[in-house]
Amino acid sequence: MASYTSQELMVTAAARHVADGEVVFVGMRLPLLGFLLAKGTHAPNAVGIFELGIVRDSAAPAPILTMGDLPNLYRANWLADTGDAMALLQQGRVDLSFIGGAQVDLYGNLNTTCIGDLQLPETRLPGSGGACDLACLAGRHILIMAHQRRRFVPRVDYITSPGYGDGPGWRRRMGLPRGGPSAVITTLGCFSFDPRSRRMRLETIHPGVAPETIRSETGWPIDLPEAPPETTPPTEFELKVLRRFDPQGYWTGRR
Amino acid sequence: MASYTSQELMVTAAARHVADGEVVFVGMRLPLLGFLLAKGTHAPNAVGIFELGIVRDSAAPAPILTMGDLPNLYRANWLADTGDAMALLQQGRVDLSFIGGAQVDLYGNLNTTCIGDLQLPETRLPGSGGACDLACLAGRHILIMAHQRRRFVPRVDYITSPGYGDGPGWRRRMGLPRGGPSAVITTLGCFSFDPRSRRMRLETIHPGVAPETIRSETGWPIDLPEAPPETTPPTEFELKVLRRFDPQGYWTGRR
Amino acid sequence: MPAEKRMRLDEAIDRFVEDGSSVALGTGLETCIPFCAGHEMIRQKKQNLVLIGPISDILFDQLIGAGCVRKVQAAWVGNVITGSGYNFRRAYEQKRLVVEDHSNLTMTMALRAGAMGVPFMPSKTALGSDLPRSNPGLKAIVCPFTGERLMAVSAIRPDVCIIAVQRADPFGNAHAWGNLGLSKEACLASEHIILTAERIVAPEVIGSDPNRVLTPAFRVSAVVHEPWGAHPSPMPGFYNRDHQAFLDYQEASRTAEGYNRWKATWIDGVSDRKKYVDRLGSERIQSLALREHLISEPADFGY
Amino acid sequence: MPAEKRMRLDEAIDRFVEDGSSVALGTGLETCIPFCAGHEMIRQKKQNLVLIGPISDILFDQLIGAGCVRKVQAAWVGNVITGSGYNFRRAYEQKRLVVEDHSNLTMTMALRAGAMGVPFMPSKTALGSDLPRSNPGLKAIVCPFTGERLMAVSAIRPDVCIIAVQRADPFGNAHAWGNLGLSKEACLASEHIILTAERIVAPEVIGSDPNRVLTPAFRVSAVVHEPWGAHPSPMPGFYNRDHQAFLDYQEASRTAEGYNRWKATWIDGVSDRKKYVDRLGSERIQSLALREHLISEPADFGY
Repeated sequence: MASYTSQELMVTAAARHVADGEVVFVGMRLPLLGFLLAKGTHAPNAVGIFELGIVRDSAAPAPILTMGDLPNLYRANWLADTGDAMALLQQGRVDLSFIGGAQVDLYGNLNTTCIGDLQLPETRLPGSGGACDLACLAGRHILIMAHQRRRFVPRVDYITSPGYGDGPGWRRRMGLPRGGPSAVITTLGCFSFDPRSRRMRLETIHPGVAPETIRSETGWPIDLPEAPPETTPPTEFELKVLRRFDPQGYWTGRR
Repeated sequence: MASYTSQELMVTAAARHVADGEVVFVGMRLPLLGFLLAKGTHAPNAVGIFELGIVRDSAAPAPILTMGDLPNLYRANWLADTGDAMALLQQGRVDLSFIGGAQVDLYGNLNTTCIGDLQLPETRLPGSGGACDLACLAGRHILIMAHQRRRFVPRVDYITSPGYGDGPGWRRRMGLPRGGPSAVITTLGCFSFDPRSRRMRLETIHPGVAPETIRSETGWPIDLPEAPPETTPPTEFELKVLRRFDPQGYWTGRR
Repeated sequence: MPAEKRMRLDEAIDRFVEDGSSVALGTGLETCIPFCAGHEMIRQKKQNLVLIGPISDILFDQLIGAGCVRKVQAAWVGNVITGSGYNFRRAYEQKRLVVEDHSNLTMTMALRAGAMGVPFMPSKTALGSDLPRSNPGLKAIVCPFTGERLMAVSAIRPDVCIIAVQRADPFGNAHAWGNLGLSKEACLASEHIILTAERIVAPEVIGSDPNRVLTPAFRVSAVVHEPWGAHPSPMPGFYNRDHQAFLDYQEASRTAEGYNRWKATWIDGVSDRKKYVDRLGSERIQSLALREHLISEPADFGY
Repeated sequence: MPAEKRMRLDEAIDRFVEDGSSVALGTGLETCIPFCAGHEMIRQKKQNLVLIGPISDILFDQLIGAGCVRKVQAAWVGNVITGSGYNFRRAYEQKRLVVEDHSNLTMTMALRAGAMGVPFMPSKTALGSDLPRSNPGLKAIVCPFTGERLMAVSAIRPDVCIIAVQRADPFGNAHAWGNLGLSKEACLASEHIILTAERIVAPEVIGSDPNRVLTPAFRVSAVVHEPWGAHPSPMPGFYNRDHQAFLDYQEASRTAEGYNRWKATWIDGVSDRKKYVDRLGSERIQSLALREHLISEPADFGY
């Protein structure tokens, strides 16, 4: 079996959520790689929308570190305004997006604004970017996170990107037209949300991870099955495609 | 003295309202000619904005019958969206515009929607186009009209393009941010609005027109001075420029 | 590989324009009006259409005269260089037609609201006007921040938007240039987009300049090759406006009988656009050709 | 003849950016960020600026580190490929900086409201989020037509907008291409517009393609010829992104002292952009050149 890094496993798991032909609003960093991997494997007809004002249905012709790299503009379907990309999103034309975050809670609310008090924070983070918009308006969105107790908290300090709020019915009450997080992919496992309680639950555990590690790195008492299924590792082909898009291992930890 | 048509006199009078360097939102037909005449004579630096999404600071290189004729796109400063032209207007970047109309009242309210009752009109007219927007949002606007009793009525049947409503303070109460009609140019004379009462008043009478004609063709008791000054006729140069833009006399009645 | 969307115009109209559909047309205002598509709707005897557009020039009048239209949402319906649209007048005055009166700005905001996926957009136009009397989609509101009075404009989301463009590939990627009017908003706001193109080109041609693209291919439902599709309106890069056609139409449409004769010749009497162009004749066609060319300075989209 | 607006960058910044000005920068998000202009503001020791932009990449961080900034209105402040902006963090955590948190969509709507001359625009984003806690320009409202809950976004009207474009003429006509981000809205919304251009060209060049123009010349206050003005961000048609510069900056700015050393070298240590480019060196510069060219298909704007 191929050797792979934790990030490569996460990106692969993320990519597998993209169905062929779906419209994906693609964020920075790992989400960008996940989209490229999906396009290069099982979802060749996926369409990518980028907040810079880019729509493309082919992969960039050369490796890119970020969505603003010129190969990502080359032969795009549309180079337009951010407002045009946001129009497609707000209308409901986006099936799926990926968001990275610093702090998440059991309802999938995400914080990328500040750790601690907003006025006197322990750490000020970069902010929403497009993440709030994706969490509010995409058909579904997937969170990609490092799994650490300080990040997996019972209640985030600041909701940058709404998940299920305080539980069932919250999104509707807030006026959000659709969506919600469908999965969380972490350094330890893959999670989904119980359709009734809207609480995060384990789907698969990454190879070599002990359930106890997940319990201890999660800041709320998370229910775990006795013997959770393992996350399917990346195939040789997936790794090959992934490494074509990230040849230096900049994002996938091989540098 | 040169001979000229009634329309040539009206267009010339309209053009003279354009100060050099002003931004003019240019409408269809006579207003279009008025702008071209001003550019070709005393206001070479006037900038024209057209509702189709065109901004240009030079005259079209060939005669045009309407703003969508391709010479009006040739070497424009900007070919953009109607929304972009409207943004400049709504922001207050437009000094002046011209509007034609079917029915006007003593406060300069203009009707281009229907004569008679809205539900069962005597005549249904084409509607606002951009006229309502210009009347609401330009720094000032000028009406160009045939002067007939059935058109100059005490109260229009429908306000397509607001003038001063029912008098002083009305525009502010309605929420209009600026503007109002500054002049009315008709087949009989040139009119302005009293700054206090906001009622239409005669400024100059066209050569050869009897004051009594104005009184009888105006549907409300209009005050006229004993000996109103005459409208200055078009100069040879103005006629020459004007006829370059309307060589067939399509708009200025020489056909 | 994305899906090919190329089809004949009659197929596209048959598939995507149903009786009762709301259809955005003429969103370039005076240029690039898809007359070919309107004529095909008339030939197919569509019923109860809702027409949406800022200034339709004479295309709306033709559809109304043919009895295809139940309602018009527009800022202006007539004939730009002559004034009245007689079929429009007749139909309204005989209460056969509902009109929702817009201004160009309120129509822009209505389609932009549709495009942005919000139910309304605020404006500062039409305050004090009577437009809200003949348009339930206009309502005065108060700004939640400043307290100022504003005119809210309700979103319009057409079922179909038909756009005449210069060139398209078979997958729905297309270049449009000239003044764009409300075309971008109309495409984004609509459920289906039909493109009629003067030329069909390879994807590489469109991909060489993604800034010239009007709307993303994945939102396009049909691509139709229809040279002279916008005649008598002008098509930048291809042909000038045919003023005579507008004047002739004005004369012909003064009476219902006159319109019907005109329609028998120019719509029912030609089975498709090719036959229409044949009827115009080569001399007429040549008189509309561009005489002065102006080629855009290249831009490099490399890396 | 319209007025010539060409001037040196230091003149343009001196004339149009005052202490306390609100300045929109980096409206292309990741591309065409006018680093040259930010550096000149730092050299001129501007104070109490309000920075406006969606995703500033590291330019906002540099201005904050130099003590020029009182407030930021932004969706994201950091370093796109590495994450944190350390000067931003330090300044905020030490209460030297006010932040109004936007999302990319709320920033788009704020500038679009400014552009359209309305005091707000509605959206369906940020509902349920905490953004209104750190942004008084966001307020939940109810749609006057549908009753649905919406997020109103208050207008932003910057004093100055600075845009890096590919080519401009001396009168303010300019071509911009690539992804355009919020640049159109920012230009329309701003009182003054400064264009920094890779090339100054004759008016005929710009006039050959009026669809490629970002904003009308009559609204432009200054045109500055500044090759490599957007480095290290990419400029479509001219140069690629200099990733190493972003990585180096990340390392350098971990401490205030490190940032000051970096600033002494790359901003205060070079009197203008020409010297900055000299310091980068020809090898570095050449490594960023386009290797694969893609020339746009011509369009004819004739008649």
